[in-house]
Amino acid sequence: MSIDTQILRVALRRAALATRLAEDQLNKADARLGDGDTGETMRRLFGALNNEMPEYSDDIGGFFAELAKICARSTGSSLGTLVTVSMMVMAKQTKGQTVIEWTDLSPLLLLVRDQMMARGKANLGDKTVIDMLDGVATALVNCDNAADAAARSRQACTTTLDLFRDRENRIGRARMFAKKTIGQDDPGMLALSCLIDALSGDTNIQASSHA
Amino acid sequence: MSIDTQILRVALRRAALATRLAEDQLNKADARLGDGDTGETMRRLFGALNNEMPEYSDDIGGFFAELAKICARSTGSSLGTLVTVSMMVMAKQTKGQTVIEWTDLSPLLLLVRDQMMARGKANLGDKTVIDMLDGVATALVNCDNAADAAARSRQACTTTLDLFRDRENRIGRARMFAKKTIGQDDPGMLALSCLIDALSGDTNIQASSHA
Amino acid sequence: MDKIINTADNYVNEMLDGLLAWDKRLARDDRAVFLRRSSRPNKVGIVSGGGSGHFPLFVGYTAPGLIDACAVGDVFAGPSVDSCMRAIKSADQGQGILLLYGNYGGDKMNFDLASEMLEMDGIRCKTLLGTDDIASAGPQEADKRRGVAGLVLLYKIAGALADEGADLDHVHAVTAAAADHCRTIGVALSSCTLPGRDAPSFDLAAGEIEMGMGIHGEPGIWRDKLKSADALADEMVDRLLADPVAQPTNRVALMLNTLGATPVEELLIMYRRISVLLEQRGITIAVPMIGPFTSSMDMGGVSLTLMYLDDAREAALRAPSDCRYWNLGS
Amino acid sequence: MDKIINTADNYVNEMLDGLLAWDKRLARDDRAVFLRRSSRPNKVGIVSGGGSGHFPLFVGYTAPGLIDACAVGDVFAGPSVDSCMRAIKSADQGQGILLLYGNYGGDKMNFDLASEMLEMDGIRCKTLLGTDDIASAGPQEADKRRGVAGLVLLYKIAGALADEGADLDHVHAVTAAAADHCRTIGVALSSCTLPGRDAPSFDLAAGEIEMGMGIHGEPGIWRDKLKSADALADEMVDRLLADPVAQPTNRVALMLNTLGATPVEELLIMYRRISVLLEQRGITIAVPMIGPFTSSMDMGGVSLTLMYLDDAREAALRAPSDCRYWNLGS
Ligand SMILES: Nc1ncnc2c1ncn2[C@@H]1O[C@H](COP(=O)(O)OP(=O)(O)O)[C@@H](O)[C@H]1O
Ligand SMILES: Nc1ncnc2c1ncn2[C@@H]1O[C@H](COP(=O)(O)OP(=O)(O)O)[C@@H](O)[C@H]1O
Ligand SMILES: [Mg+2]
Ligand SMILES: [Mg+2]
Ligand SMILES: [Mg+2]
Ligand SMILES: [Mg+2]
Repeated sequence: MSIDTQILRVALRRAALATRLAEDQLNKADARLGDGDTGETMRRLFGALNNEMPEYSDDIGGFFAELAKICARSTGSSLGTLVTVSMMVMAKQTKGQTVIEWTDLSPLLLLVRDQMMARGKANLGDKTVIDMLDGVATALVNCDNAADAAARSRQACTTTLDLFRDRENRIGRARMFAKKTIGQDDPGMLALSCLIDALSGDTNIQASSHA
Repeated sequence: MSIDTQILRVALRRAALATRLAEDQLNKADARLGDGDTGETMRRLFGALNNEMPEYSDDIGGFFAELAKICARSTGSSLGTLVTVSMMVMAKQTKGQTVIEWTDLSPLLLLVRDQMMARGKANLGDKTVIDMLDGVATALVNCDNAADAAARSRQACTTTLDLFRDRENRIGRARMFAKKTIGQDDPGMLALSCLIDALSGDTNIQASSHA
Repeated sequence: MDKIINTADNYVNEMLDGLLAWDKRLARDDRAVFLRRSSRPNKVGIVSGGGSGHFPLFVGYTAPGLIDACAVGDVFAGPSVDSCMRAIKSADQGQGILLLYGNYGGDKMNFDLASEMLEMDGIRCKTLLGTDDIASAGPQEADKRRGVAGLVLLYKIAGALADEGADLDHVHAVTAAAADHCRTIGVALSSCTLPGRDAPSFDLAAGEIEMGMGIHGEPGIWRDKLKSADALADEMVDRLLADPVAQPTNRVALMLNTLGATPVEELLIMYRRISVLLEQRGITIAVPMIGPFTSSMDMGGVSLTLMYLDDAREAALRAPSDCRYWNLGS
Repeated sequence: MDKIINTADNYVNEMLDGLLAWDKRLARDDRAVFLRRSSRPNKVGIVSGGGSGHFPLFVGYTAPGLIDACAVGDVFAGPSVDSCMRAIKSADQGQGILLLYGNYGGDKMNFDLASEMLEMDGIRCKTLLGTDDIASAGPQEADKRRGVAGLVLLYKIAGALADEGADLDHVHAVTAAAADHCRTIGVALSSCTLPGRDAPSFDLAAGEIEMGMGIHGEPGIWRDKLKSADALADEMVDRLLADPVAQPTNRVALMLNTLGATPVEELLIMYRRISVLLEQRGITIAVPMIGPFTSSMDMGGVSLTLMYLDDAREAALRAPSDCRYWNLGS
């Protein structure tokens, strides 16, 4: 089975639920280094995506394009805008497709990563959400099924968080706290890890998060 | 011996010292019922009178007139203005005199009391500084020497405070707290009592409070 | 909250020094601040005064088209008798003086003393007291009410009339009618701290508010949990409109004022509701003013003022003036 | 401190509703606010934007003679890409758009994305970033500095030029030169609290201040005991004057701004000293502005901005405009 809009819709519902549950944890992580709003940012953004979920259609590119528009309207935070960028890249890359093969996921995410770097003026190693995306995208190279993708990306999250924890943040608000960031997880990395945790759960369980 | 400007000058120095020492206590008393500034008001006012003490002259009326001017310039609080009024009345009443006989003190203070009532639109029994003045002035009827005046006025302070403590304030900011004022000494009454305590001390000890 | 001061005792004098360094139109005679040049010759003088700590009230309104002179007291204390006299003298052009200030015992004592003393010099004063705070006494005791933000509207009206050349009795009469049609209610969210003190002036726990509290922390109507912006707006509008006036009209001036620490953004959130409420009742907000007009230093909270307008009042509010703190915008 | 809101999530939208109910010159396209009528036909559009919580910055300066449109973000968050696009479109009269906002990563990402997308529609945008906060990076890294209150002066200059009919390149060039000659430093006395949170954004103990802290609580230069008003004024003036600019002049615009809870009276106490310090150095304060221009909700503290003036800048600052928050007074 490959990825279709049906799976993506379920994923969005899960993401909305996950960010709601993780709001406090992410705010706290951001409060230690930044302005304490990563959780709120993510909860609002995925809440909006979920609430304004586009009508069903099997056009993946169109689906991402709609999501990109919702993002562009709903968020102004750095991390939120990077999510917007990711939606835009996905929309462009999957234009005309009704499925994404699992094996295509890694190259797609690497493209997203590059666009994010260009937009955010960030480099790999700056300890941002982009490093997490890089870890996950790299781990997914040649992965060809959902179960494997779930396992690999979860593993990548843990590894990447561990790898960066004791480094300094070099971008965003956290940059100014430099030394204080050592020993702390980057809130953007944590946010992506929460999302992946949620998305890589048992896909048979339909998240009932529309409330 | 009667009251001359020399005695009044010493009295002023003592008053300045006494109000400085009593500042906190008076502020706290006012904070319970009013705006917490009675101590500051008195410290500033008597500080100004002490610092700007007129050149020596034996003209009592002139001395009070100068003090009235300093008061008029230095204070705007209710209690401060009542002090201003008292100086004005004293200036008018002692015009041309070089001494005040002890026996004249009581009628003088009763006149001051009446003018204060007119200005403050307050009645006897409202639990204000005026009741304290009334108590003291009444106690001084027919008193003819310093030692007796000291003893009588100190006694009057204690009696008056005791008498009014469990009544309600009916004027000024404290009026609005009505019930809450029961059991509390009125800050203006307390202030006058502190002054009298200081003034009625051993008159041989020159208060060295000019610093 | 911490304060940027040198010493508490110099707070007012240094503040005035700064004000005069900034606004070259002003001059100072000790604790009286006045306009160097009158906005017109032979006009009735408009004089106000009051305690410091409420900037721009009182002294900030010393400007062409509003008040001519202001007696400046210590923080939350009345102006001294001397400064009242100086303010009156500096505004005197032989046409009499309107003394226009808030109804506080000390202030009244001092202005009365001052004006009586100056009457001997032939200066004629008439007094008008701001009594707009409906929380400070009931309608039957309206003359006991304190004056708060509504005073600013009275300044503008009196100033406009004096600038038009009206005589003292007329300035007084029109402004008095305006005062009779002006109502304010405030709500406090947190206390201010006086310069030099280490504790707030009064206790108001986080999450707790006091409806009707005065600008010095005078007790209000109720103290309870914080409510929503809309609920507060509803109650404040209801209370204002319920308070009787002689001739209510369906055009009002509205002043939504922050007491200090409450940001203007929150005023705008309230205004959203207030504007709808008044519209529902058929009342037009002809003169809407939102911002910092009357403060209590760093106190949190807002006040809402309504003045029912007739043609004379509306024209006076719209008359030209040149004060930073009076800005109708559009 | 407690907040008068309905819900935190509605804070910004309801604030905008209130603003538009108040100021009938404004219209709104979702989170973009713009002037219904341009101050002149065929002018360069001046567009800004940024997070909420800084009122009157940014949206309060949407007024004739300043900015034409503003993209409004959530509290302390950048404006969305969509609102940037809407703001740009609403200000477009075919003469190009100056994007004039503060140098913050998120804001820049969003305006860049928006303007690139609109370039395809033929709208030409040039960007100028406010970078006046000298505490946020050293002079060698001046392009990394954040933009704070100085932006207001840039609005006025860009707006005046656009109103005179200057083309985009000229508006950009003059405003860029002004930005190069504009410096701000702030000091924080207490934290603000974001709507919906129960704790302040950052910790700053009573009696403790932070020199150079940013308007969102970004770390500053030092944190220590509160100093006197004069000592703070001395340090802030020294730091500003020590920071190199290409062409310093002896005439400046000065903006002394409260971050929120600090009363204007304390600004005046500081101004008393600042005016003397500048005079001693032979510098004339040609344009003195004191008040609330750029806030951080209920944060305590002040910022001081200096802009070295040449004739073009001074004329632009004095050009007519109609904004409540831009008031030179006299
Ligand atoms: N320029 C950037 N490039 C890459 N990632 C960034 C950048 N700025 C912020 N981030 C990521 O976003 C996270 C912060 O997100 P959030 O708190 O929502 O944004 P904000 O900083 O606007 O409050 C950071 O932890 C970091 O991972
Ligand atoms: N109208 C009045 N008549 C008589 N006494 C008054 C009046 N108003 C105030 N007082 C006295 O002054 C005291 C308060 O003094 P103070 O705190 O200095 O003044 P303020 O109320 O202006 O802060 C009261 O306790 C009362 O004794
Ligand atoms: Mg953040
Ligand atoms: Mg008191
Ligand atoms: Mg007092
Ligand atoms: Mg943020």
